[in-house]
Amino acid sequence: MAAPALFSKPEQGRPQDGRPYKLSISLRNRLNNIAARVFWLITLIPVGLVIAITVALAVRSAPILQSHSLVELFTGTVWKPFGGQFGFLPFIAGTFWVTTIGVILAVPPCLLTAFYLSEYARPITRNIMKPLLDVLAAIPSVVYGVWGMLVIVPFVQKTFMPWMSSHFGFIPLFASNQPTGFSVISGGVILAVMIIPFIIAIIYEILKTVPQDLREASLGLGATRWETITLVIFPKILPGIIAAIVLGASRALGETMAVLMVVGNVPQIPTSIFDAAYPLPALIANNYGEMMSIPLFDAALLLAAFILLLIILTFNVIATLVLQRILGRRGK
Amino acid sequence: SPATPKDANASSESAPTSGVITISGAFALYPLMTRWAEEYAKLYPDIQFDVSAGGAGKGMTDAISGAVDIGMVSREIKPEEEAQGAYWASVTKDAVFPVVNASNPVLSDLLSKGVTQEQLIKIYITAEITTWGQLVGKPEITDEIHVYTRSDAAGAPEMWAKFLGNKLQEDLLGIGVNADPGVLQAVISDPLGIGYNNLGYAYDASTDLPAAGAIVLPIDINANGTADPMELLETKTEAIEAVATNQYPSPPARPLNLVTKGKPTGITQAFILWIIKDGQKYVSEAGYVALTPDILAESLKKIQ
Amino acid sequence: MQPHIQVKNLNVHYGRTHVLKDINLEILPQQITVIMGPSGCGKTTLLKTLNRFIELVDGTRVTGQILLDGQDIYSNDVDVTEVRKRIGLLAQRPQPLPMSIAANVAYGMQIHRMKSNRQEVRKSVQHYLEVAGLWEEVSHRLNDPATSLSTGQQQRLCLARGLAIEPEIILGDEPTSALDPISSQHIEKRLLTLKDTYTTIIVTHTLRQAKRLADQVIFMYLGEVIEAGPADAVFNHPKVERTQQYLAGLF
Amino acid sequence: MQPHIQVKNLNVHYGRTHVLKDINLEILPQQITVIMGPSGCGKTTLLKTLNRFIELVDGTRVTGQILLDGQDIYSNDVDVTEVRKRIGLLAQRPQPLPMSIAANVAYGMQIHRMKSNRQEVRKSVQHYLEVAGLWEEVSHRLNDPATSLSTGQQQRLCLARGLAIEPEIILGDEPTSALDPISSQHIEKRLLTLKDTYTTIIVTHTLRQAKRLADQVIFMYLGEVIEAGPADAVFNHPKVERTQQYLAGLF
Amino acid sequence: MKKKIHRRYLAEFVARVLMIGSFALVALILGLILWTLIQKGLPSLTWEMVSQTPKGGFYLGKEGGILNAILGSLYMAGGGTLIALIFSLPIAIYLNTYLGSSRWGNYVRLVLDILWGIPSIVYGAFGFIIMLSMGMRASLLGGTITLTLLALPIMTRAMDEVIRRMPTDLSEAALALGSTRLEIALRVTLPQMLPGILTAVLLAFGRVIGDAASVLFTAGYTDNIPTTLFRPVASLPLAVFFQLGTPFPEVQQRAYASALILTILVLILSIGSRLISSRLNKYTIK
Ligand SMILES: Nc1ncnc2c1ncn2[C@@H]1O[C@H](COP(=O)(O)OP(=O)(O)OP(=O)(O)O)[C@@H](O)[C@H]1O
Ligand SMILES: Nc1ncnc2c1ncn2[C@@H]1O[C@H](COP(=O)(O)OP(=O)(O)OP(=O)(O)O)[C@@H](O)[C@H]1O
Ligand SMILES: [Mg+2]
Ligand SMILES: [Mg+2]
Repeated sequence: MAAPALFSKPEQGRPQDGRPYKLSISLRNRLNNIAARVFWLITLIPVGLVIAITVALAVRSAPILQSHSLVELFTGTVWKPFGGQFGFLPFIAGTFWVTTIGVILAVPPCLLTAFYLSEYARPITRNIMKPLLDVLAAIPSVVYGVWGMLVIVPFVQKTFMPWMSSHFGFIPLFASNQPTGFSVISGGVILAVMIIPFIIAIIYEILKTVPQDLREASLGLGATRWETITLVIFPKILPGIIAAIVLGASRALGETMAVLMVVGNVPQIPTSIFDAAYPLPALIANNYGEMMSIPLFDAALLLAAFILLLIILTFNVIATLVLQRILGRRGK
Repeated sequence: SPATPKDANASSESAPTSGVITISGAFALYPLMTRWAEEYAKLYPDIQFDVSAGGAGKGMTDAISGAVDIGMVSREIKPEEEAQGAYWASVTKDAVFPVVNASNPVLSDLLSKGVTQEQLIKIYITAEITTWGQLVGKPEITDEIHVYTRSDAAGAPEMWAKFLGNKLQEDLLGIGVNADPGVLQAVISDPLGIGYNNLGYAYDASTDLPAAGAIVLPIDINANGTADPMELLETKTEAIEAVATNQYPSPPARPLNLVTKGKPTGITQAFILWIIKDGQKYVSEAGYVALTPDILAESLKKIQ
Repeated sequence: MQPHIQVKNLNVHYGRTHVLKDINLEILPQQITVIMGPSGCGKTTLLKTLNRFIELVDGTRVTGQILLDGQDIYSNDVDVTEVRKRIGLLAQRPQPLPMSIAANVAYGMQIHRMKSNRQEVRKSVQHYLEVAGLWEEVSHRLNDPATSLSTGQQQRLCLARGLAIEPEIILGDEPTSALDPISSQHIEKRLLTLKDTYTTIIVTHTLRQAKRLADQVIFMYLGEVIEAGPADAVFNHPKVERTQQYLAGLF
Repeated sequence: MQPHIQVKNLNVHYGRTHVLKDINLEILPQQITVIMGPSGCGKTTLLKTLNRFIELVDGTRVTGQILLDGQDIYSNDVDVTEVRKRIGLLAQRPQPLPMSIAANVAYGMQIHRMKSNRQEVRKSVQHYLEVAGLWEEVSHRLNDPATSLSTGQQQRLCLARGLAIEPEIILGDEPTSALDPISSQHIEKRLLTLKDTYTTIIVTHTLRQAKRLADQVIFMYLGEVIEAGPADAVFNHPKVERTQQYLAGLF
Repeated sequence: MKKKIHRRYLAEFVARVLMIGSFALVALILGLILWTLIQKGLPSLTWEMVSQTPKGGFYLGKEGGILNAILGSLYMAGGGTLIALIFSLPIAIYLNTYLGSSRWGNYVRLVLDILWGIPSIVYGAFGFIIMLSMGMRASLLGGTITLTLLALPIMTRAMDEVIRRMPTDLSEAALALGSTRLEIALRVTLPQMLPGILTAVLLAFGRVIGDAASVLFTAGYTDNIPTTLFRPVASLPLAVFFQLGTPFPEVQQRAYASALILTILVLILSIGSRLISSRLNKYTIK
């Protein structure tokens, strides 16, 4: 029997021993290979974009790097650009505080809500909730900001802060040095609210990819749903959960308008959650109008963007390493 | 088909009467500009306008970089900007007023005495006055002053800082709140708050009184220890009057400017001229302060 | 003898498909009941109804009663978890949990806190792996992921895991379908020894296996129970023509 | 006869585990080769090596050669898709694709553009469902999702789907394990009729099935081929002791 | 068999309470925000709002609507999302179907995560610089491209995380039939993961239709209805932003009405597309 060659040769397209005509495998493969190449090229777009943005930011922030030392920029605490003082530490600290609080506040309810929606809720609850989450992800930041000013800031100022500082005021973290409600905690709450729809939606979809058989395997052994979630489903999708949280946190790092409307924008290093702070994106947004008209100021703001980029990069690399750690340990 | 000007006073006859004018910049001028644009488009239907807000700095940047034809700038033009080709004309006037909460603990003292520029400096720049008691000379009142300032770079804080001893916005103390409505909102909801707002925000256009929940703090301009009637700007009308007649100090009062890259030409020039001449009649209707004739004349000279 | 499980007028619909029709059954304790019937006749559905797995499938409708020691397991105040612990189901498609081999077996014991210390758990894991005839093959790699087992090994693992929670009733959905005859027989022997402690229901396609195991036999066809009774009677003197044909059709 | 597939010095490792050891085989065309051996001995692994599925598992290492008509299928310039089309694998666990029952069968025909119009595709779908003995059960619900089938039905669906791409070589990994005897026999008959067109390799645990089908038999044990040869010889005069034991162990 | 008090059931109970609690919390916050919008925006939500462009006195509290912004947003966000989809689907597929867990794949993921974290204002400024250097002015085209870049990372990563978890059995089943990877991607992965992909698209759409900062730089604003790709174009978030920034309470109310319109748009789109997908969804493997 003269079998057709395995190698992709053009003759493959011809009808063989009376069998019906087929599209030659080599053609389909060529399509597949072309697709692979095109897809690969497309992945270059985001890579190129990041490189372009990095280079652009680096070039445009170069002037300030020439006139000020890195140490001075990163450890300085005074921000008087027109007085020639560019201390970025308060902004870095502000970014760190607000994002951390936002993520800490967002993650537990997100996880629980996603689990609830996917494992417990009736279909009708799900079908109502999902479009609402889409909507929540779409509301403009300014609206969140205004909402924060109308609801969160007064709540923090009049209810939450007095209560906390009268009970826990001795802890510096809860001291009320700046009793206006425009604070790290208000910014954190707004951020949490803003990233919630993203985290829930992604975790929910990941939960949906867990095969039903797996749930049945656990439930069949008499496990409760909660045990099934914590012992079987959670470990299985942990990488996905971490990815979802990292995505949420990245979003939080970059969120601008809503935060800046409630966070107080005082270039200081906060020591309490009721202190005002000044995150990097807020710095950029507050002054973007003045960008480009004054060269050194322009460079300083783009340096802020550059620093933010570095923070996001560091954060993501750490998250990736942690993830690999977890996966590695599990592999054993 | 070239449109025939319906207005006999139409400026330069040779100017083309069709095209697109793009404008961006200060929020303070945005509502008025859309009004001007509409009126002008009624005269010259073939001229189209793209008007966008975004802040004074954005207007300046856009104008200098040629991204728009006209930038709206609600502050003074800096030398660096002039060096980059910024060319401007003043078209109307605005002013910044200090505001406090209507249930301020020492409200009656404040209204009777007013605050001096000196005291404001001690609140906003040097932090020597930190309680309302200190401010009105009643040390037994220890309520802290909650100072609010603008977080975004804009004309109002710049003028306010300039008023407080020729300082810069970065020297102003206080919690930074975004935009005029933000500062107003912060003051309205905080009985111990003090802030500053542009004319249109400090006063409510429909009632002629200060915005609900807020009080415009009289500035003791002549530093005689009492708020004289002309310093006590209880209605918007009075405030406009004080600003228009230069009784209210400048800064914090200042002209609002239109910036072009180099001296305007063609339809842009024609439009700005129209604003300076015929456009002025819409200024007070929209709640802005008209310029004094001498400044208007100066603007006219710069553009023509 | 008091029946351990009573099924009364059971009807199950998947959406519009009527899958189980008017099932009435009595499952006797300490006996092995074998369910037979052509592929697609509703055997798995019946087993899933017995431990309330059926309600996990969207769009199913169950009517009728299933009484476990006289209590309706579908009544509202019944605790599903408890039902599932008492009625252990060995699924047709073995599905290892995403953990190590040992942890798979220990899983049930741990959630039910059946063992007081690790030592005991370890002993039990070994015991049940031996019962399932898997111990020798995996004793040196207990910490490997359970997914790295062959299909037949996974099936035995699921058996070990299911027996480890010491259910009262074991539902086995073709528990030896992926096994070679020697492993199968090992398990059959175990099932026979365990018979006195458990009530066992097994689905199988192998007539020989059925004959070796069955005390009671249930024949299903197109969603109906067409014949049920003691093994001897059903195998040797089937009353219903279908059953006769089915039995004859083998070999 | 020229062997259709030649396996030379094949060794497969999963990580550190040595799963297939020095396998040497010749698979003859137009014959049914049956692979037998205890659970976990490496049968699935061997089949997966034959159609290069093994490389989808992380951390596997394959050495040795597998020649299909004299060509090494692991050589670099070989087109894997072509290999997999020519060597169809029916997996041990039936896995329906996320589409309707009919679409599952049509899928292969469509991607390979084997039919020129819908009419023909529909006819072929019916044909192969009949071959797998599933047509009657599903003809009224061809557009239902394939997941709504019972396990045995899914297995037959996968069989229909696998035959529909008309591979040269069929690898069947216990293709009737979830089926009742009547359905199994239906499929066995088909395999026997198709024998002249295809080269068939079947893994089975049922000795009777093996005897009914096999032209050639391969016995595996702990990753090694311990005996291979014509069915008659191996079943009736096994040379190796293990094989004798294994055959004797069955009843 | 009756429910008993037991540590395990207590844990289950507590967990359930916590879950329902946080669900209620999330729903409450959601409701609160929507309620604020409805309460403040509904009174000024008129047919005029959605059917007309702003007249000159619109920002002074006079007549007109925001049709320009509604259309502009739909053009830009719709276009941006579609273009982003054209790119992100291949990337997500490439990362999973073709690459598996390779190093390059992880770099691309890292890069996407970084892009996702960059504030939109930086995209705006970046786009602005580029447009300036090319002599372009703020325009529909510029805005659409910027929104595409903004949508790309979240859409791709969200899809990627979902597709990543597709059971390998499924792709193996298709591979065994001689499918190429492209065929698996198009005919198996896409249908199976459709709900997840849809969620990713909707999340990205929401993100870009609600973003003000990037379009402020690149699309500008105008009171006219967009006619060509090269003129500035209005957008809803900027309309909200500008209206909130005016001193007139009635105009500020309109800002809420505008936000409400945006919300309703997204809601309609979300419900509609989810309905369609649940139709197609019947075949997914659970
Ligand atoms: N991914 C893997 N990693 C490590 N070991 C594996 C992996 N897959 C299979 N094995 C081991 O390789 C051996 C052979 O597995 P294989 O699946 O080929 O067995 P089999 O003969 O098909 O058995 P069965 O009849 O139970 O299906 C088994 O011992 C199994 O535990
Ligand atoms: N989710 C479902 N939706 C609709 N029909 C279903 C569903 N699951 C099963 N069915 C149908 O119900 C019938 C009974 O299925 P069941 O799985 O109980 O059969 P079975 O007797 O276990 O068969 P097998 O021996 O093949 O496993 C079958 O015809 C099947 O197609
Ligand atoms: Mg079944
Ligand atoms: Mg196997």
